Amino acid sequence: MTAFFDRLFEKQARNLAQTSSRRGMLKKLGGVLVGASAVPLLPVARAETGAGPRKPVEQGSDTDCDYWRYCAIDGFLCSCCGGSANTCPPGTEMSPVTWIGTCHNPADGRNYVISYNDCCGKSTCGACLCQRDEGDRPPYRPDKTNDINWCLGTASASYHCSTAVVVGVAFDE
Amino acid sequence: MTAFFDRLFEKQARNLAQTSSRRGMLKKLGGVLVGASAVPLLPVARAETGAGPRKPVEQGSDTDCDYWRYCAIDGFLCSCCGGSANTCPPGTEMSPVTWIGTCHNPADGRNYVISYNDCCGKSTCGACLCQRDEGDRPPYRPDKTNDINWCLGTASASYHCSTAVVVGVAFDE
Amino acid sequence: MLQRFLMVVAFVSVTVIMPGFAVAEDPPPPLPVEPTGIIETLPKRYPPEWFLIQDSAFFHMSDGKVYVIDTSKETVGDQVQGMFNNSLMGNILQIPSRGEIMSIETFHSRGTRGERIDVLTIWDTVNLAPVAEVMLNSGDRFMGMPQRVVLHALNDDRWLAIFNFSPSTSVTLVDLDQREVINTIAIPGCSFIYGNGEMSFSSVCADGRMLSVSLNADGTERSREHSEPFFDSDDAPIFERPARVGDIAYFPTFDGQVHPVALTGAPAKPMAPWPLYGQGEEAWAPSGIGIDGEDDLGRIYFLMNPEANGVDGMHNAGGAEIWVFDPETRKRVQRIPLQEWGLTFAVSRGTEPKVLVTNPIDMSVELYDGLSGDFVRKITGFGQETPLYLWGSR
Amino acid sequence: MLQRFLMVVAFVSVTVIMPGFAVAEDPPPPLPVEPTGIIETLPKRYPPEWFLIQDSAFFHMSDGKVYVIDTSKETVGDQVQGMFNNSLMGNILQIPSRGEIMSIETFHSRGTRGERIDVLTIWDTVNLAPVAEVMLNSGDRFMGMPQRVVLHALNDDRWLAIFNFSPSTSVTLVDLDQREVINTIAIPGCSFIYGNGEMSFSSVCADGRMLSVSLNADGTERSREHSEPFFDSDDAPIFERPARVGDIAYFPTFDGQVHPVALTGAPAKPMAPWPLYGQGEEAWAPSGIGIDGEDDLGRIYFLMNPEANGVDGMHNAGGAEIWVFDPETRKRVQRIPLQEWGLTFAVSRGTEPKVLVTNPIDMSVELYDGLSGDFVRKITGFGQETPLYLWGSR
Repeated sequence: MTAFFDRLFEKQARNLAQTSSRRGMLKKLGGVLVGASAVPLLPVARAETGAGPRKPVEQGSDTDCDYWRYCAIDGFLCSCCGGSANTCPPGTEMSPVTWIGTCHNPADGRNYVISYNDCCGKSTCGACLCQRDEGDRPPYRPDKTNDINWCLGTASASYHCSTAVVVGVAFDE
Repeated sequence: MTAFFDRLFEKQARNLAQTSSRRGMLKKLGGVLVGASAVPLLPVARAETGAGPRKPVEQGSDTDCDYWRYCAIDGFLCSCCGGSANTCPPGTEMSPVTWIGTCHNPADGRNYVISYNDCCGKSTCGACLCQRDEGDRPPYRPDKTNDINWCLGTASASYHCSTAVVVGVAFDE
Repeated sequence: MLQRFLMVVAFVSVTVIMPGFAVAEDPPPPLPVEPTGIIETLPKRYPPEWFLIQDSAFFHMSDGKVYVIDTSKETVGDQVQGMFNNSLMGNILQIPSRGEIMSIETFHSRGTRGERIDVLTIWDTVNLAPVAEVMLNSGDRFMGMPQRVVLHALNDDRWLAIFNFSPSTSVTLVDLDQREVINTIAIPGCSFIYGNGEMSFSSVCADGRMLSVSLNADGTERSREHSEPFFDSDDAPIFERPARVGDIAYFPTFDGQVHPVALTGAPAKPMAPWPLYGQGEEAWAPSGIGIDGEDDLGRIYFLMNPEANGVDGMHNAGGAEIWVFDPETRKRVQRIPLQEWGLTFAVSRGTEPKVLVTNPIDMSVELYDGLSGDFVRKITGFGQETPLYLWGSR
Repeated sequence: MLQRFLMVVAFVSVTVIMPGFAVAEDPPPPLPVEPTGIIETLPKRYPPEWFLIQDSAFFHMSDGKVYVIDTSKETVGDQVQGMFNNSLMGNILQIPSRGEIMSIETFHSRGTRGERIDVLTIWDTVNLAPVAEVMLNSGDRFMGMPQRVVLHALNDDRWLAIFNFSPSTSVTLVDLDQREVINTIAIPGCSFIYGNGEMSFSSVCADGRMLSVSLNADGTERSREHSEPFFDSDDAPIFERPARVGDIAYFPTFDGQVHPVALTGAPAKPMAPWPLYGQGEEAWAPSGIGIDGEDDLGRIYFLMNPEANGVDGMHNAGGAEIWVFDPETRKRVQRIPLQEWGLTFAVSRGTEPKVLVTNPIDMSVELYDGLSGDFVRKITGFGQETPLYLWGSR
């Protein structure tokens, strides 16, 4: 998953072969209105907790663009900015309005609903730009677009970075 | 005359040999208070005009950092920003407060007093960064420093680019 | 030390730079004292070879810049005509009849925090200076990737229509003579502004229909009408960015089709789609940011990606070629293979169209000849960070 | 299409990423629903290996950034602790006793135009959020390359002294408990602020003297005194940026000497200079922006350029090595050859000092061991544009 902006920082490789596959585009997160503690509007099954001896599993690094939760993300990863996959860096504000994606967790075989809450109020973090447009639609589908600045409903419109919060298990389609 | 910022745009050459000679540092212009039409405070002989059949001569390109007038400049060349060596780009304001340098014009063998008026009111032009610190002193010598933002006395403190205006022939020292 | 330095310069100059010139021999008259305070101006109508390069500065969004560039020139000094700022992912629209450039932007009183102000800043093209400002309702304006369909002039260029997304959608009308907002029209479920005559506009809706709103002389709404659905935004989405020739907008689709929509002043009328590639040809698809264009010869342009067709998530990746079509014959009349890769392009006006393309690999812009498809030159080093959107001057 | 994509992912995942895991076999419990709205915090006292990286964003000055970086870590995700903005070539000062970082900055109401506001923004180190703002007289503050001698805490960290340059020079005192300006003291002909006890400060003057101003308990001026001249600002200038150990500031000169100046709370007392290089050694000279540092072992550091000594205009070019001296013995105790080139450096606190250096060739920062001189690691890709000034955390 190679965002073209990575090229700004590693300009060595310039041949088309290396640049023509799955190049990302920079944009911000999109989505449906989800209050910070509201029930998401998409079909979601609340995950059970403490259901047996085995523990919930994930794997991979949350600073890698390939990380499973980032399937529909588009922005700077908060985990490279002083936050984590689901928390904001110090001094920012998490947007209550988000764009929702459905990502597959290969470690347990389930699909999860991921809320891509932006962290706002400081200028762009600038680290770990990650773009994966899976399921993205143009802004005429506000519930499915990540082409716009989702620092909506926050004190500041300044976009800093993006999180990927697990908000539930997705129903099978 | 290689400003280190050039490296941001041409990162190929990285060996120390190429980077250790006359590397410039980015800063802004400095100087003494000179009103837009005031007599400069440094020793200056007003240039005569129309003194004979031959015409005043200069040579070189005013978009090259090596251009003779830029001996004490430090900033983005207005001639690369929609202005020229002695005019500001559209929509900017020329600072009346300047830092003065004395540069040698090889085309006529004379030393000239050059006023480095900044153009202000838009953010940095970003083109043709040129740094030549000849005669520069730390800001404890305000009349000789180019280490500070000389967008003073302008409506906006935003630095855009720098000019190099001939304001007279320098007396011999 | 200064004196010593000057002597060195003089020595070098005389012997290297001016080998034939000796200071002692009858020097020319000295250079005259030059005036200070002179500010350059630009022609009211920019030549066709000038482009507006919208550098949204993705890493420094509050310091976005729009460069005015003469693409016919060889050097940065000759290319750069001027610049103005555009803050926080704004949108612009040049209106040549007014000699003005509209610029929607957002400020906070403390840069990235504090009170938010959304404004329309109006720049005059001669002085590239702000001549007016119209305050907008804070928090309404569309803030996203630059688009051609966010700002639109109506009513003989007397009104500016501004698309809002908060995320509820509406269109604000500004009277450009009076410099004031005259109305805001809700367009629930629909987005963007597609010119549809002087006194109406259309929008594209999530349910696959076009909405058309007609206006009274005072800017109030006269009527609105929805077309039949003509696409499926889940399974067969169109891009919101059409090429436009005359009364027809050509909306490309994620899977390489084109949906023409007639916008004649009457309610928008979607027409039968046609494919951008022939049977048996490689199935490319449009991809990128500024993927759409047209020229004064009536041809339409799309930025095409060889791998995007049928692959989810590839629609913004950019493309390897620009394809040019005659929309009447539905034939591809030109392929423009790009030097490296393209993210965004714009086509100049006139009968010898040039195509300027953002190369996202090195963030330069590259000029191509729209008739021959030939690469002309790379333009870079003018101060740009991320030239996300390009505009041929009007 | 989404479904198809998910199936592809699942296939790839199971067979490649999780070869030993089969979905059908007794899956683990699902991941719990995670809370939203959580904001990270930082320790009140930053560890010694943390640095503040002041990225003045020379190409986007209104969007300057200060990154808090843990230099002991290997990856960007572990290194970046947070960031705050600093607009238009501001200056910062961390005051650990207050758990605050002072930030002087400038805003215009329309980004690059409109009303100008100069403020002291006070950030708390735990939340990296602004906790207070003190309005300053517009247009007074020093706006230039970042410096260590622009902001200084006085009176047991109750006051902040701010150097002004408009271009007339003065020092503004802010009461940090009351969050208000209490006085502005003119220092004509002199510049910058050198700590000199809790209730006085010194400045360096164009005529080669030091000015010392002592203060009353209410912030008014008690007395001032000038030293004898000790340098020639035309022909033998000093840098305004001294290394500092205890009561002595070591001002380097353009030609590779050091002028110690005693700042004991009494009027500043210049002492005899000594050379940074021995007889017969290469005549290097300090050069760069952040050229000065010291450690808790009492050693002083200078960024040295092999070609700057005696060459007009080379004093800001940066250097190839950092030299470390024992100021008591006046001996060089360490050379730190840089990987490529250095523009600015800072030394961490503690008995195992680390040295962080801006490499202006690729705009990364590089960490060196202050005791061994060894290169430790390069830190880059954290979003920086031009990391012009570095600060060891306090």
